[in-house]
Amino acid sequence: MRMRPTSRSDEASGTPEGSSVSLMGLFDEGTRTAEAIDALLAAGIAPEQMVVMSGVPYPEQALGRRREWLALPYIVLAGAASGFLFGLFLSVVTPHLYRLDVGGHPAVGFPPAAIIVFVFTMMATIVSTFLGVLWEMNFPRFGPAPYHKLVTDGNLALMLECSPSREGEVRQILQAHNAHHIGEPERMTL
Amino acid sequence: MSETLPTAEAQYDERVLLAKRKDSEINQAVLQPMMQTGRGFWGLVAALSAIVAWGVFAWGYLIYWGIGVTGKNRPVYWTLFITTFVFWIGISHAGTMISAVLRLLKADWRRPITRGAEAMTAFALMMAGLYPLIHLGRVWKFYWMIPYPNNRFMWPNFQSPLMWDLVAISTYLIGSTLYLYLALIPDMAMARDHTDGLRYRLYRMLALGWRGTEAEWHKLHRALGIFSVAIIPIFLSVHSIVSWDFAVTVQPRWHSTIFAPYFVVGAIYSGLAALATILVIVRRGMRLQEFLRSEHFDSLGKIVMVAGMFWTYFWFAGFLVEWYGNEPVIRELIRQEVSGRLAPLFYLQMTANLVPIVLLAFRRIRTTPAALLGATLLVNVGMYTERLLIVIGSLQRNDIPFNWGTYRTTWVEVSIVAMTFAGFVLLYTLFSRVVPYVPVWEIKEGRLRYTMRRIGRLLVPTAAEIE
Amino acid sequence: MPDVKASAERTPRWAMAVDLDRCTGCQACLVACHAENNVPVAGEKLAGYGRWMHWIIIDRYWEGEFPNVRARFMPVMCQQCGEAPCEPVCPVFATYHNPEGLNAQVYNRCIGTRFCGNACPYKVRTFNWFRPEFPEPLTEQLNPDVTVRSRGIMEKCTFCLQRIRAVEMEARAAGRRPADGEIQPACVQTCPPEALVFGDLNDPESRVSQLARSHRSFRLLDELGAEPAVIYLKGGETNV
Amino acid sequence: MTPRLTRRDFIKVGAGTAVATGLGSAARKILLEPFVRPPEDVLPGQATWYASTCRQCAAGCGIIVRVINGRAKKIEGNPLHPLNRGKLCARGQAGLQVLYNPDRLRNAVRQTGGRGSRTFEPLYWDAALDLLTEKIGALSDPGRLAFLGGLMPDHLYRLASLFCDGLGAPPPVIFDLHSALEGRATADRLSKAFFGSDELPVYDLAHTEVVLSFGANFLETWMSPVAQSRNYGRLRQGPFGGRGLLVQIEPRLSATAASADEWIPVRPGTEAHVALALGRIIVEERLGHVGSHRSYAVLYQDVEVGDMAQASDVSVETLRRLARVFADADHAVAIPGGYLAGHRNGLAGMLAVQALNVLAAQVGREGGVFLSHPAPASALAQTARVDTFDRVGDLIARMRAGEVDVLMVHGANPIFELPAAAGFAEAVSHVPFVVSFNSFVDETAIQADLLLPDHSYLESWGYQVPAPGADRPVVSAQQPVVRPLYDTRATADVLLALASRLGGPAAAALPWVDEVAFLESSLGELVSSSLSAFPADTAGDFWAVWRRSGGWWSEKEIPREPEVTSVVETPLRVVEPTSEGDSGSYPFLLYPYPSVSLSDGRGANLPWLQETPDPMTTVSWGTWVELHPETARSLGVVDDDVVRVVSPFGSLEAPVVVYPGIRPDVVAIPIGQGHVDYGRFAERRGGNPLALVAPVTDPDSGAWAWAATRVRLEATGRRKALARLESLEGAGRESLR
Amino acid sequence: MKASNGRRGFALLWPGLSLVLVVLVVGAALLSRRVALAAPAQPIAFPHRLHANAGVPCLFCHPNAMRSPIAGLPSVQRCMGCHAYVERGNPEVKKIAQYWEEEKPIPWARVILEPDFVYFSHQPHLSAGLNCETCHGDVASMGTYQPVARMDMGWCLDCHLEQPQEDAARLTDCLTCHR
Repeated sequence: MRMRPTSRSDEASGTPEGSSVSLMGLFDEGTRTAEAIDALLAAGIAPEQMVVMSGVPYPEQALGRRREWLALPYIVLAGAASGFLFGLFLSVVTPHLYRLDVGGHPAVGFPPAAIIVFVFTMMATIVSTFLGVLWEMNFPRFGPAPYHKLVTDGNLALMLECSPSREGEVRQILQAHNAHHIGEPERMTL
Repeated sequence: MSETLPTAEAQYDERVLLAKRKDSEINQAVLQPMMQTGRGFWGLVAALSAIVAWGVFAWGYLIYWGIGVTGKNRPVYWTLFITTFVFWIGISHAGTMISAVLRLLKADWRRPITRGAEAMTAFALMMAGLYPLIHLGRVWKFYWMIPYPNNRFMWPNFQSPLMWDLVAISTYLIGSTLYLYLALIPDMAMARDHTDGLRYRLYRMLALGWRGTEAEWHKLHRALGIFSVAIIPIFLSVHSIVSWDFAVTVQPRWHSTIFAPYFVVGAIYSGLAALATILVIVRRGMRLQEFLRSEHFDSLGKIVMVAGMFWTYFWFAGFLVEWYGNEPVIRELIRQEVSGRLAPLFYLQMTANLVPIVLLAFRRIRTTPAALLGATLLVNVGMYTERLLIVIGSLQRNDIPFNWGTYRTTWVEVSIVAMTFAGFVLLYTLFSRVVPYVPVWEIKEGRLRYTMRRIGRLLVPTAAEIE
Repeated sequence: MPDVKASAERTPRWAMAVDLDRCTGCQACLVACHAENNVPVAGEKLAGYGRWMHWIIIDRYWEGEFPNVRARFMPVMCQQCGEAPCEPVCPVFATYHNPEGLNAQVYNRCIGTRFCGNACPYKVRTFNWFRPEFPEPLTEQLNPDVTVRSRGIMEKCTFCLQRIRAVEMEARAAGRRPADGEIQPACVQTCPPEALVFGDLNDPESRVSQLARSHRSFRLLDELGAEPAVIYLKGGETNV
Repeated sequence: MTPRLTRRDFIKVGAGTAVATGLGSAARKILLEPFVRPPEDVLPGQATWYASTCRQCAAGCGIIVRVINGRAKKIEGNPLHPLNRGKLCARGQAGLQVLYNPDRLRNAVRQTGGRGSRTFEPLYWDAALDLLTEKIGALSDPGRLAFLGGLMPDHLYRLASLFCDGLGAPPPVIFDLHSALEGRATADRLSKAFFGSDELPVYDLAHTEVVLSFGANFLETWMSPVAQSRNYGRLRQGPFGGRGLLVQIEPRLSATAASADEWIPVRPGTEAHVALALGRIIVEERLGHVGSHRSYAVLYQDVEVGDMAQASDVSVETLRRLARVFADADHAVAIPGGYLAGHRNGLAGMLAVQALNVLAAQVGREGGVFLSHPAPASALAQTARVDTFDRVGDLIARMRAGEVDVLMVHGANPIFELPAAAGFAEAVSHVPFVVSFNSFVDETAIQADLLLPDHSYLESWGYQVPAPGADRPVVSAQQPVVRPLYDTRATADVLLALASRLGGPAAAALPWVDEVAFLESSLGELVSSSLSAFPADTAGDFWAVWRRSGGWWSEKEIPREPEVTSVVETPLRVVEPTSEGDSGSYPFLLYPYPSVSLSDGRGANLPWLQETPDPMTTVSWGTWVELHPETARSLGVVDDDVVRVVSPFGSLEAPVVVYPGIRPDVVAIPIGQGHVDYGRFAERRGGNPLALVAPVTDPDSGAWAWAATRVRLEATGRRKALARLESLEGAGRESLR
Repeated sequence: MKASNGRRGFALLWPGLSLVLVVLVVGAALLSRRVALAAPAQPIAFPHRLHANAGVPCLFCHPNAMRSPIAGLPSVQRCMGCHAYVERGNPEVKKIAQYWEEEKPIPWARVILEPDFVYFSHQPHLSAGLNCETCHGDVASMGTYQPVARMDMGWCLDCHLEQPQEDAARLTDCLTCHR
């Protein structure tokens, strides 16, 4: 895989260009990572300056991280609502646009309308969930990003930003919790 | 595949083994079979493609000459196409059953088989989706069923069950495909990290740039949660709607209120059975013994058995009322089934559907792949026959004996049906070579939540209830 | 927007009475229908496999045993149901209920799901299994007022819609309403024993209405409640 | 052509070339070619109705034909015509396919490769006429010319007769299977014997209460089915209150019997015995109208009811019941049908039946028996009369003896219509030169050297005096409704041309320039007729009216009451039926009957009629053998099993139809299929039962006894599914309730 | 996380696809319209303009419109009725004369063609008070006829739907035009 060294960080937490270094360390398992995170927090690294990557979903609490707010449920609700309305339009409005009687039924019957509305609501829910979550995750994004392939081999990657002055201190903390591959994160095109 | 699964102790060892494995080893264990596509594999692909090609030719032939080249006639207007359509829809129900329902129930044994199940759903639906087109007299006008503004001021008739079909099936197809894909992303990233060349580019595209940050995991979990809730009513509605295709007519035997639940249960029965069949084969074909273990087949077998019991219950509930009501035409139909020209099909249906229930009651059979394969195959033979009886059998009789009919199939129909079966297997085979067949991250997650605890002289897995 | 209910009392309800006491099973109606409606001929092979295209057939029913055996005839064509089971199931409105109570089949809208064929309890709908064949110069006999159906679509008796329209148009041009008996579908026109009577049920004076009130009248599969517009008159009894 | 008959507006899209040929043809580039000179009466896209006469059978119903852009589109009954009053049967409706039949002969041809070679060489009409003229001119003796006619229009018959006369040749021989099956020849004799008249009787079904039909399938093919069906409708639910009773007496349940109130499966050939028994009972028990019978007692002096019941297999109780019903009715009629004429006691039998009408005093009475009107003009009197089988036999004999050098065949197809055993095919080979005027290459035309196709009846002129007639004098008009499609020529014109070329007496006998001139002269007398429903002053007016209204007929009803001859003073004979083949080796009696749709087989080349299901068996496109369930069981066959039917004269194989309505000792086979040549729709389809029939006659009438052959059955073990309308599983049930 | 390049990837994908779709649809629509309004080449360059200006009414040459489904084309005889004397030198007229001498019909190419399953009659439309221009456009200003509207179902309905309630019910019934 090709590396493209670049100074720009897209994990930027607002610190101005060049005024900060980003470090990445790999851990073998969760507990040490959690301890390392605690130590770093204690050392005054802001939570949003740290990112943990793992090949396995660790519950946030496991790493002592806060849960972040999601727009997803609202996107889904909005989607469902629009699906509902579209269903209504098709099953209730269109029969009146060109009136044709069938089998002595009323132009709009409850059961068919119910089915159509229901199905379209569900369809919209599903689709909006998918698009919603992609949107939340900024996917797709194929640009270069700091990452390490060992993540999918079971390591946890802790990446953080700090001012150059504190780099040594941070490295020590990481080593203290026997992290390996400590250093400038590889930026690889994903 | 006549090997029986190891004894209890050995299984624990296996589990311990898996527990002891490093993640990288698991990755390799899963990726390895994907990478190697031997002569046998390509031979299979070639054969299947040939069948599909022939089926496509048959379809072209059908379109050019007209529906007459099938065995349909008056009054048997629907035959093998609709039968197979119902069959595939049925098959498609296992995927959501497994992954969605069991995910909600936090049934942990689901983990290694979810992806196989979801893939089955998606592909079965694709095959099913072909039939509404194939059976049209003027397929080139199918777009009139799609609601779009047009200069004729005309919209489709949403009172028609076929319209319900159209939207419900497309919803289910979209839903299950997205569901499959969403849960696939992390494994795509994994595959991306362990491949290069063409596959790398493919996986890179599919991984969408996944890195496994906490935020990504968190969102993925939420999305999957919503999906598994949302897709269950859909999968219930789809087969109900399919059943209403029949139930809304005044055709004797079709005009029944129990059809919807009866079809749904039948669908789950055949779907789960088909899943078990496929798992046994894939396990052997891709050497996934380590991941697909006796515990999985055991539990799967149990559900199949239960579904079978439900099917029997619903079948009997319907049959009883039909028999008791003693409506002349229905009486005639029952006569045809019990002692008439439909008798062979009828008895085949009953044996092929009931015997497996008994077989699956034995753990030994559930955990012996060969036996399980046999039992579950039998189930699907039975369920296909059931659909034959419902669609073709019923249509041969109606209220005016003068108008009764018979049906003889033709090479065109058979070829097209074969096409979808071959197409399904083909898609599934290719899929298994492109995508990690067992959801690696889910297994790892499971592993993460397990610890082996020693009780007396037994190693017992204990799960951590964290969310 | 056409509102059917609005002009209900003004619009007719076309209906046909079939007097089983007169019908002799002579098949004149069947051939007349073929000629009038461009109904294709299926040929021995297809006809033998239930793929004949007749819009009207004469069912023949046996009663009793030799020597006291009897046979009865019953012409069956599309019953033009008031509440037709075939209509709602069509996904594209190719068949629907027209203001005059006709069970319309719009050929050029049909996509050939054959759902209506399954839904029809009388099984009077026929399907174009292949392209219709009219070896030259038999094409010359085709009635220009009636669409020649292509393969892959449903068709059925229309009560000779084109003949109804023709008379209506003439009447409208003359500023009057069609007289009772002026409109005659091909089968009615030709029926030698005059077993078929066509008319407007909404006009209580029309012959068909009178026959509908006869004690001999019944409807086919009435228990299904499809409200057929074809009224059968029992055989073997007198009207008066 | 003439102005429209009914003024309706018809809707049509596209011009002549753009006739509908399927959905979605909008892409085609279409040319619109307007007339060079527009004809007066044709409005493009508008329908015009032309009146003419149906020639699908001998009845002569009036038709109107809907023509759009010069193409005939639909045939309907002529609502003004007294005979059928706008009604028409299946065969009449199918007439269009005679006109547009793809297998029509399109021009004069000569069979170069020898007879049966089917290698034809087109001929210019002049050349053809020259050839024929030369052949006839070369005759050593005009007596060596023979003219064999089939179902000929009256005007052509007259012309042909004049032609033969003029030449000094024997008069045309007319044979037509359909007429033979109707028993026309015998019926003629019957009329002569009973009423001393040449015209056929008319039975007033519409106004009667009781009808005893002895083997008359008058709702299917017998005599004038459309008129009779109309009256049957009245008999059932007419404006005359009460519902008439119909009793059908015949060995097989025909469609007519199916419509009847009672079917009496009498032993074949003994229908007359029933009639005699009824008569005897009536006179014995003095039933019915007081004093009306003593004078007739003599008729039945040789009749013993017990024997009759025995012979006819009808119980005495039934006979008494029928006698009472028949005699007590105010209006009752007994019909001697065609099936009787098919037996060797035909004439005697029909006499016995007709006698019942005399006995019950129903002759010339409303609801009884009337006579057809003779032609209202002397020139028209010479109407086509079918000849008896004997005269056909004579012709065959002469041919075989080499006494015929030129044979002209028009409308007849003897090789198909005569029993194979009659040996016509072989006899033809002795005739040096055969000319066929048929418009199709049928079994006889294929044996011709020269084929001069006549127009189809929708393209030709003519007139027809319906027999049996209507309630008033009628002459039905025939006129071209479309221009001839092909280079065919009216046989009338051919004969006229021949005559003028031959010159001499022939030319003198046929002075007319063309067919129309001939017609005008023939119809001349009618111009001044006071009866006419459509008065016309000048010949021109008459001609216009004649063509517009489709013929000439009297304005009001004129029933013709017959005079009964002295025949009723001599005792009626009891003639036992005899049949060919000994009952030992041939246990069953063969019952051939004309197919309702194909009639005697002339309809077999019309797809519509082939597709039309038989009313009783619902079979189309084939031949079948009807067996009583018992018979089938004893033979071990079921529906669709192929059986071989063997008679002393030939054999035939066909699938079985197990038929509840037939006597166990009778085997019925429909006539009509089994063509070898007759176009794509008829050829190689089914079998022709006439191959089995004996060429024997009724000694009294000389008519062909086509129903007097015995057969045996052999199962072949093969099966052939018949094209049935009904489902066999349905087993003919109306519902399962 | 608001990473710009991530957004870009996301932003480009869907709009791109939908744009392509729109382009296709619009393109197809325009193309079909062009096809529908294309007029075929005629054997004779007949100038409606001149005849109309000369005061010849439509029904003089298309006389059946009032009484028949089809308006009809003038017979060659009708053309020669005038052109035996008028404009005889004109090359186009010479063509007519030639057809006349050869007793051949003029093979006009059909301009307006309704599919076979559409049943249209001029008569009721004219008796309803429409005039030719309503549907055929300002023919009086044309040379050989150029269609002005694609006469599809929507076009018919636009007018039929505007009719008074009781007629609209009848006129918008499918069976009015489809049999």
